[in-house]
Amino acid sequence: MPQIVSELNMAWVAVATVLVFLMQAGFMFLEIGFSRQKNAGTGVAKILMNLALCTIAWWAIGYGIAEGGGNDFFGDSGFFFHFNQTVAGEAVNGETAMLMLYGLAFCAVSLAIVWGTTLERIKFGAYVIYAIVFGAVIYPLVAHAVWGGGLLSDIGGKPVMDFAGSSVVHLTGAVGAFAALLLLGPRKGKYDTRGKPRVIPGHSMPLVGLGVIILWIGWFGFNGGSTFETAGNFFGEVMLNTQLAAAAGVIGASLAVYLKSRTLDVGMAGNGAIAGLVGITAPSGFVEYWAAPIIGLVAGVLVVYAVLAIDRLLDDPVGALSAHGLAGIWGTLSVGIFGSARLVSEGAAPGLWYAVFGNEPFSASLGQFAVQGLAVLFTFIVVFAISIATFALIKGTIGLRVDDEEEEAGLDISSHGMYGYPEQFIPQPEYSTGLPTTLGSGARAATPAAAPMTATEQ
Amino acid sequence: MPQIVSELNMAWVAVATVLVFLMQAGFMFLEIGFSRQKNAGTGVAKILMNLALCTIAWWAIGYGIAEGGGNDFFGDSGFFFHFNQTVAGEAVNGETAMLMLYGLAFCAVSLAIVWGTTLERIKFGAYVIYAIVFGAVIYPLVAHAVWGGGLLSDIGGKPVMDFAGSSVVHLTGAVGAFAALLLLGPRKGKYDTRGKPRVIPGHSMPLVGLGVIILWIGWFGFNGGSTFETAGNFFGEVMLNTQLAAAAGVIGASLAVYLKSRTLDVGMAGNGAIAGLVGITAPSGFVEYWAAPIIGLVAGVLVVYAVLAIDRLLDDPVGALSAHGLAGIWGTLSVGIFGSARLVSEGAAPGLWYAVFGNEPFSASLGQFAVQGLAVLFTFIVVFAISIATFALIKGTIGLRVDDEEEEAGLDISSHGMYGYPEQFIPQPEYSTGLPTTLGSGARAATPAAAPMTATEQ
Amino acid sequence: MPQIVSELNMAWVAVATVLVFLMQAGFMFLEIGFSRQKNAGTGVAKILMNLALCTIAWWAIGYGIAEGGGNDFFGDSGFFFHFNQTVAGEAVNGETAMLMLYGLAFCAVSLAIVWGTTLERIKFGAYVIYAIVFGAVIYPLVAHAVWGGGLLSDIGGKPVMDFAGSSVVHLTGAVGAFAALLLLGPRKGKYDTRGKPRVIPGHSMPLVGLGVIILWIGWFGFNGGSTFETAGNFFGEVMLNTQLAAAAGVIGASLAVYLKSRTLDVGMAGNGAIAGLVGITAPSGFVEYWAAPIIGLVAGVLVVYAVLAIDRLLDDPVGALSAHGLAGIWGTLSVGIFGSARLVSEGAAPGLWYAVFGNEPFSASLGQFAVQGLAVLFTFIVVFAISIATFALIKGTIGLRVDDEEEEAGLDISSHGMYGYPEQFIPQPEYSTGLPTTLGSGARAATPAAAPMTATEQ
Amino acid sequence: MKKIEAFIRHEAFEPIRAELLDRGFPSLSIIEAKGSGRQKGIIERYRGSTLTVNVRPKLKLEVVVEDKDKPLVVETILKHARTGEVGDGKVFVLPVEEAIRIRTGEDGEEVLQAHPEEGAPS
Amino acid sequence: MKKIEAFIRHEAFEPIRAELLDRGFPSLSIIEAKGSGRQKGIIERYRGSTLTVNVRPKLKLEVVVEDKDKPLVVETILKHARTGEVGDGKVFVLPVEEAIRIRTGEDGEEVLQAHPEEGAPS
Amino acid sequence: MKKIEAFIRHEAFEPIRAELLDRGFPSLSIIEAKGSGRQKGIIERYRGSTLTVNVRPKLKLEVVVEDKDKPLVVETILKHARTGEVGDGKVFVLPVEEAIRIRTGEDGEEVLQAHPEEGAPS
Ligand SMILES: Nc1ncnc2c1ncn2[C@@H]1O[C@H](COP(=O)(O)OP(=O)(O)O)[C@@H](O)[C@H]1O
Ligand SMILES: Nc1ncnc2c1ncn2[C@@H]1O[C@H](COP(=O)(O)OP(=O)(O)O)[C@@H](O)[C@H]1O
Ligand SMILES: Nc1ncnc2c1ncn2[C@@H]1O[C@H](COP(=O)(O)OP(=O)(O)O)[C@@H](O)[C@H]1O
Repeated sequence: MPQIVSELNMAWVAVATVLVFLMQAGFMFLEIGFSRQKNAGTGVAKILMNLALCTIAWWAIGYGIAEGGGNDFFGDSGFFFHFNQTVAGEAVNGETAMLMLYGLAFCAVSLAIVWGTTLERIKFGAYVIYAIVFGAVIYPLVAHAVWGGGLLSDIGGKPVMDFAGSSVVHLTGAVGAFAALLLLGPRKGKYDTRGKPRVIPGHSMPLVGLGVIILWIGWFGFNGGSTFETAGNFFGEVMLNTQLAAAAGVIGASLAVYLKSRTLDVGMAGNGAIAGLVGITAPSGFVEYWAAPIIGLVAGVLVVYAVLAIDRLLDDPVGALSAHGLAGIWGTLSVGIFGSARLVSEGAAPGLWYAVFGNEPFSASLGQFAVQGLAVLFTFIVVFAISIATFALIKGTIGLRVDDEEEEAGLDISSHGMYGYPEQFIPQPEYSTGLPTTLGSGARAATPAAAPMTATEQ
Repeated sequence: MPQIVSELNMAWVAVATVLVFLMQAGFMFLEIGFSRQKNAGTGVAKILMNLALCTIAWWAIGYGIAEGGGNDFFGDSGFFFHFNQTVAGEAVNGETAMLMLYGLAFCAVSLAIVWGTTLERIKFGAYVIYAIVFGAVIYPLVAHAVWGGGLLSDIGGKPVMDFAGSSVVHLTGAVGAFAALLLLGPRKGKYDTRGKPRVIPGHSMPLVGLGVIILWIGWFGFNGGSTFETAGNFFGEVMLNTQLAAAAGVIGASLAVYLKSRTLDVGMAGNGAIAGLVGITAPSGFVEYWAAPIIGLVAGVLVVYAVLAIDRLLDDPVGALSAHGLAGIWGTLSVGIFGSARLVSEGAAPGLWYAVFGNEPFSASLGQFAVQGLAVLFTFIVVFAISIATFALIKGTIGLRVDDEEEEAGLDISSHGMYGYPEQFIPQPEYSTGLPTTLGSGARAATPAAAPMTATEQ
Repeated sequence: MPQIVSELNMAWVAVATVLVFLMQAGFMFLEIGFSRQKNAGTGVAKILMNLALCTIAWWAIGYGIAEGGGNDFFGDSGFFFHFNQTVAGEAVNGETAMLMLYGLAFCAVSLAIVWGTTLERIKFGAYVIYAIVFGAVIYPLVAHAVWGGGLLSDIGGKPVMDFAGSSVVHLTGAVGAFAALLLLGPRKGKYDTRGKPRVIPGHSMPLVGLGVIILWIGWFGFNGGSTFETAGNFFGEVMLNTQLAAAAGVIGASLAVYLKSRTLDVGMAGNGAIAGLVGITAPSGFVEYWAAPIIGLVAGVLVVYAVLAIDRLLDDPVGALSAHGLAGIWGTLSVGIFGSARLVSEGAAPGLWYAVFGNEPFSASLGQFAVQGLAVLFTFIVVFAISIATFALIKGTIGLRVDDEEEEAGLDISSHGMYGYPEQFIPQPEYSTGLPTTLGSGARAATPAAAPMTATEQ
Repeated sequence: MKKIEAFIRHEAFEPIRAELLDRGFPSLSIIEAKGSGRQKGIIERYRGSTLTVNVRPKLKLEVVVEDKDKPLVVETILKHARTGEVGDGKVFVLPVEEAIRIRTGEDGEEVLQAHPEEGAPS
Repeated sequence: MKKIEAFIRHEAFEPIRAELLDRGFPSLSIIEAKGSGRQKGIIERYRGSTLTVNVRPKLKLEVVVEDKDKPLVVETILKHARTGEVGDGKVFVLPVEEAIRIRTGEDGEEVLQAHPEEGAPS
Repeated sequence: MKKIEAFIRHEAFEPIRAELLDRGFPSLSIIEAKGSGRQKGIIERYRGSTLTVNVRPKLKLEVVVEDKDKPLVVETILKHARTGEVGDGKVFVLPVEEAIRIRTGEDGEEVLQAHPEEGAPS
């Protein structure tokens, strides 16, 4: 392949990488917008810390496990990624670096999804520990199985088809979120004395909107870049599928929530877009344009009912379990339904649709559908097992959840020492950054003993 | 053309497409920032719903009308865009898909402009209906006429020159906005008993700023991508023109507003940037660098006086009529003034400037100027006619405007069931997501009868 | 070089240009978030006006001085950049335009850094004047010296290595900020009667977070695009270094601040990311992957201690002196420590590390380190001299700082006539955009005499 | 002296303020309040679920006046604050023993007196 | 008539509101306040430095009732607002001379009376 | 007992709070208010047009004290709140019939008394 082709491919991947990293801002604002004001600042510190730790973990270990050749279960080269190294038999060069960075961006997205269920009550330390385990082990194992030539890349000759990661990235994140939630429990006041769920509205729909649009935009890099090349301008087809499904997701969710509550819920419209995008992630490179809106529409309707159903039992403020978990499963399976003969990976069979309405062999399609199901199962088991263990460990050691007083006061003041919107909670600086006397007590207060929540009588 | 060239071209168009889609966030925040807090959330739902419906309408019908070859008035192929289809005689492939998506991004921008005049009082249903008509018919007709080989692509041998859509996209949106406004009327309290306009400030200048910068950034894809190729790095020239005009627009508007009111209005500086960008949209590929700042400066000054003049009669909260309408007209005409011989489309004549100060034949330049004027006229008539009809239909059926109580309460609570900044309007969750008793009434309240505005006596 | 290669290179630079322009939004939100609500709107007007003036100044003069060949000190061609012009002996074409625009984006970033120290008290006029001087002279002189074939491109055979501008861009901005601060003084109430610093919290951590992520994303274009080409996919290596250092910066700063104050400060985590990015800017193209996290970590720790130390004497609300100044110096010097033999510019020597732990000649490495130090010194002297002179001139003429009343009231109302969050400060429009009587006085009030701060008794 | 405390709708404030000013009572204060009474709470919907907010935003008006001016001020408030719908609010009158103008330190009823030039609409 | 002013914790409001409603007192107002007392201020940290905020957010409850109802309302407030920790706040009782319902213009104690149908939980 | 209500500028609060604390009055409340008086409204400009806001942000200070402490507290407020410019605000004194400390339920003047250890600057 002439050098220029590789360079064009990598330039495209570079663009996609930037777009996928941008999604971090999307998740940040989705979470901040769906949190109360007293928990608005912690989301910033969290996203930065997560991205940071995940980056180092991926560079040191994760990348090697995911892409480092090796066996069915994990790669064995590429650790502490550096020059003069061979990864899966190839010498490291600019192209390898670019692809390694692109892989990291995906890992970071998957991790960001995890925290959606944990808002407003988790200990900051939990992010730190889990982020490292996730970036070094959890995500890499799944990525290796499907994309790294591992177990799922060949099941009885049939490969799992997950173009950009409905299950590898999104389901993985959602399962981590599920494990965390089980050990964490709901926010104070989420369920009343009779166990009925109560509404705890987030504080800013505009920020939620910012998050959703950023995610939507980033997805063009997420799916479009997963071609890894520009050959045949195939990325154009992938991007169009992505847009069609996202649109249908918005429509589906808006309709569903309107029918249920007679109002057009802003957050649900956003969840619908995300569900549509998550749904099309796996099939974006394998289905025809007409199938994309169908996949998105189903995902959009699904997310509304799922959010309402789950809310009865589990406290998932941003709807991560529904939008990333269930929509991720649907997306993975939908490849087995709508996969088009001209697009499916070699060895794979077209979707059931073509068997039922076309003349593709039914058995083969069913087999492929089963294989897609296997990917879901595998992802769930592996991720859940390691995640629940990790969170249990955290719970048993440093603790997983802040105490009631801290939760009541909000994570901003209790974990970060300052509210996310300082002036909305404290008197104006004009009269708070006071006189010598104030400073004096300020100084005294610096001792742990006088932490906000433990302020003692004078 | 070697495959790699097409791939590089499409990779560039892909980048531009993403940037143009990003502009949706720009319009969203421009509108949210210029709205009052009680109407902050609806902008999110609107932008999502619009983009969604416009996408489906464009895919099913709009694209075919715009780009599907056909006659002087509309295309006749490419409906329900799919594989194994020929559009305007060419088989659909990755490149077609990419260009189709790029076209959609433009259509969505044009639609987003429409709603600037309708903030804080329009019924959500109006968005739904108009978005479909707009994406399927209105924008495609104009795009076909100028860019799809239609009527305006050859007027007595002279083509209309609108490089990226000062009239096709921006004027079209503004005319739709004008039609909507005529039937909608001003916001409650905008004009006092004597018809004098009152100031109704938006609620967040930082969000306005976010919107402006995002739009500015997106414009590099909007104009730069309209080269559809990288040949001769011409996109570099287009992008530089774009930047120069935007800068001059800010300067022009800031100066003008400062001279008028002795303060440097934040919103006006933003409008100036947008006016400069709208102004340069048509000429960006046809004029020399020295002309760009002139075009932008004029647009910037224009927008300030236009906003103030229009405010006396029409309630246009974001200044869409001025920044997109008048600046769009100015931009389209400016090609007839500054169009450079080395750059104008074949068959077209250079601008009047070169006839007056150079030795280009005056008659030809005047003819070209007239042709540019025709584009403005055509766009206005076509868009206005269909838009006013559509909005009249909406008004006559589901209604175009919310009732007074709903407007007073704000669209967030009345159309979406929740404020955009819940905690700023409702008591803190701690004491609002209350006790069994509360829940009880909450349940009862779920019946339409008990909608917020109709809450009856106990 | 075949045309297609140049086109691919420029397409990549175009992407990078857009990313670097996006950084303007990053700086805007960093500053807005770290300001109090009463100074939230001015940041928007400032960023727009700065970008605008800087653009025109660079087009007219700056670019020529920076890139126009010429002598050791300044270029002498390319003024009023236009077609049919030769710049440094080459005819202007699409490629030149693209690179000229990329250079502008860098200049604008450098200028944006300047204002971090001046928040909440500077006169708007100061922005106007300094922006022109900076874009026309200050930044161009430094850029010419290092990148334009000037003085620092060959010091006794050794070139200064500053890949993307730790000193050319970031230190330059920080030195300007330092000069401004010396003449401006601290905000009212920043230091108590005994000279002890007081805390004046900014108003929105979510906006700070938005700023940080945008900057982080933009940096991929800032460093990655500084390859100016795609050859060997080298941009991939640069981008990976960038990500590794940013991550380490977050970790370093978070650890440091946690150890100092037992809380994980949100703003400091953000400063850490920026410091890491500034630190890696110069070395990103010259060091191995393993060195990047080290460089970032040091920068991250450095920024925390620097912010606290500087706060005792100088009022730098966003920490620009630390994050861009000291981290910029560290980054420039770090090339002399970690520069890798396979990557350093020709004529340059590898870093001290390789002399100490490897067998590179020590003297040569030390020489290179000294050369890097010279760059810092040169930048400081040139920028400081011209900046302090300019600000002194401003102070002596129109004045540099608003009066106490205006500062107390906030720059939004005093310089821009309206608060940045109108509804949070004024009664709701429902009862403020009042009756005829109100309007009457409103009209009367329009006379300068009745400016907010001078409102006289009735 | 009397302190008049009124809980009113936001919309009612501007007309009240304007008329009080015309009648020579430029001095008053307002405070954002929330209240419940006969008027029912607001029903909100969020992500498909329902939430009742039991208090509604109201504006609390506080005016301290001389005894003789009380009826006039109360009547002005009633005039503009009444819509006839539930939620109009209430007016309460409390005794005030002392009033001091901080700027001058002077106290007694005169600090409440309208100043001649304040009679004109501002 | 008496005006009962109580500075309480935010958490205490909903139970108080609910019980007062059950007991036939649907009418009350709340106002966001900040206060200092025996309870110490909040210590905040920002960019590594420390800041003490000397006032804490409190909720001010205002209820005007007939003299005979005062004990009942006060007792209800005490019941739900007491945690035993510093910061529970205080209750003050002030005399009210007059009360007028804006909607109807009627005045006197009856405007404070609970209306039969208001007895039921809303 | 007396309730002292003062409308002051925001800047004046911290010195008042600090001195009251030193003098043994740690307990007080503040509420954000807006007011109009002799001081003129704020002129704002938006998109080239003008808008007058007729009320300015003020801070309302509320302190309940024993009768004997009233003069001392009032004087402290005047001392720090006076700038001599219009807009300094006013102080009003209202009678209070009862005061109860929620935490303990105890009532009467003693709940207002400064506690020895509260005498020291906090
Ligand atoms: N007894 C009271 N004590 C305190 N505030 C009251 C009282 N009665 C009414 N309010 C205030 O007046 C507002 C309107 O009262 P409401 O009873 O709804 O109107 P109406 O009296 O016209 O039926 C309430 O929201 C509350 O803020
Ligand atoms: N004398 C007072 N005047 C005004 N407000 C008071 C007074 N005493 C207490 N408060 C209010 O009550 C709140 C709680 O008082 P505090 O003394 O902290 O609780 P406790 O009385 O249980 O020790 C204070 O924050 C303040 O808002
Ligand atoms: N009679 C009053 N009733 C209620 N509030 C008042 C009264 N007089 C003054 N105020 C409050 O005091 C503030 C300052 O009053 P103003 O008359 O402007 O100052 P000064 O008394 O020094 O002229 C006003 O904004 C208002 O909030």
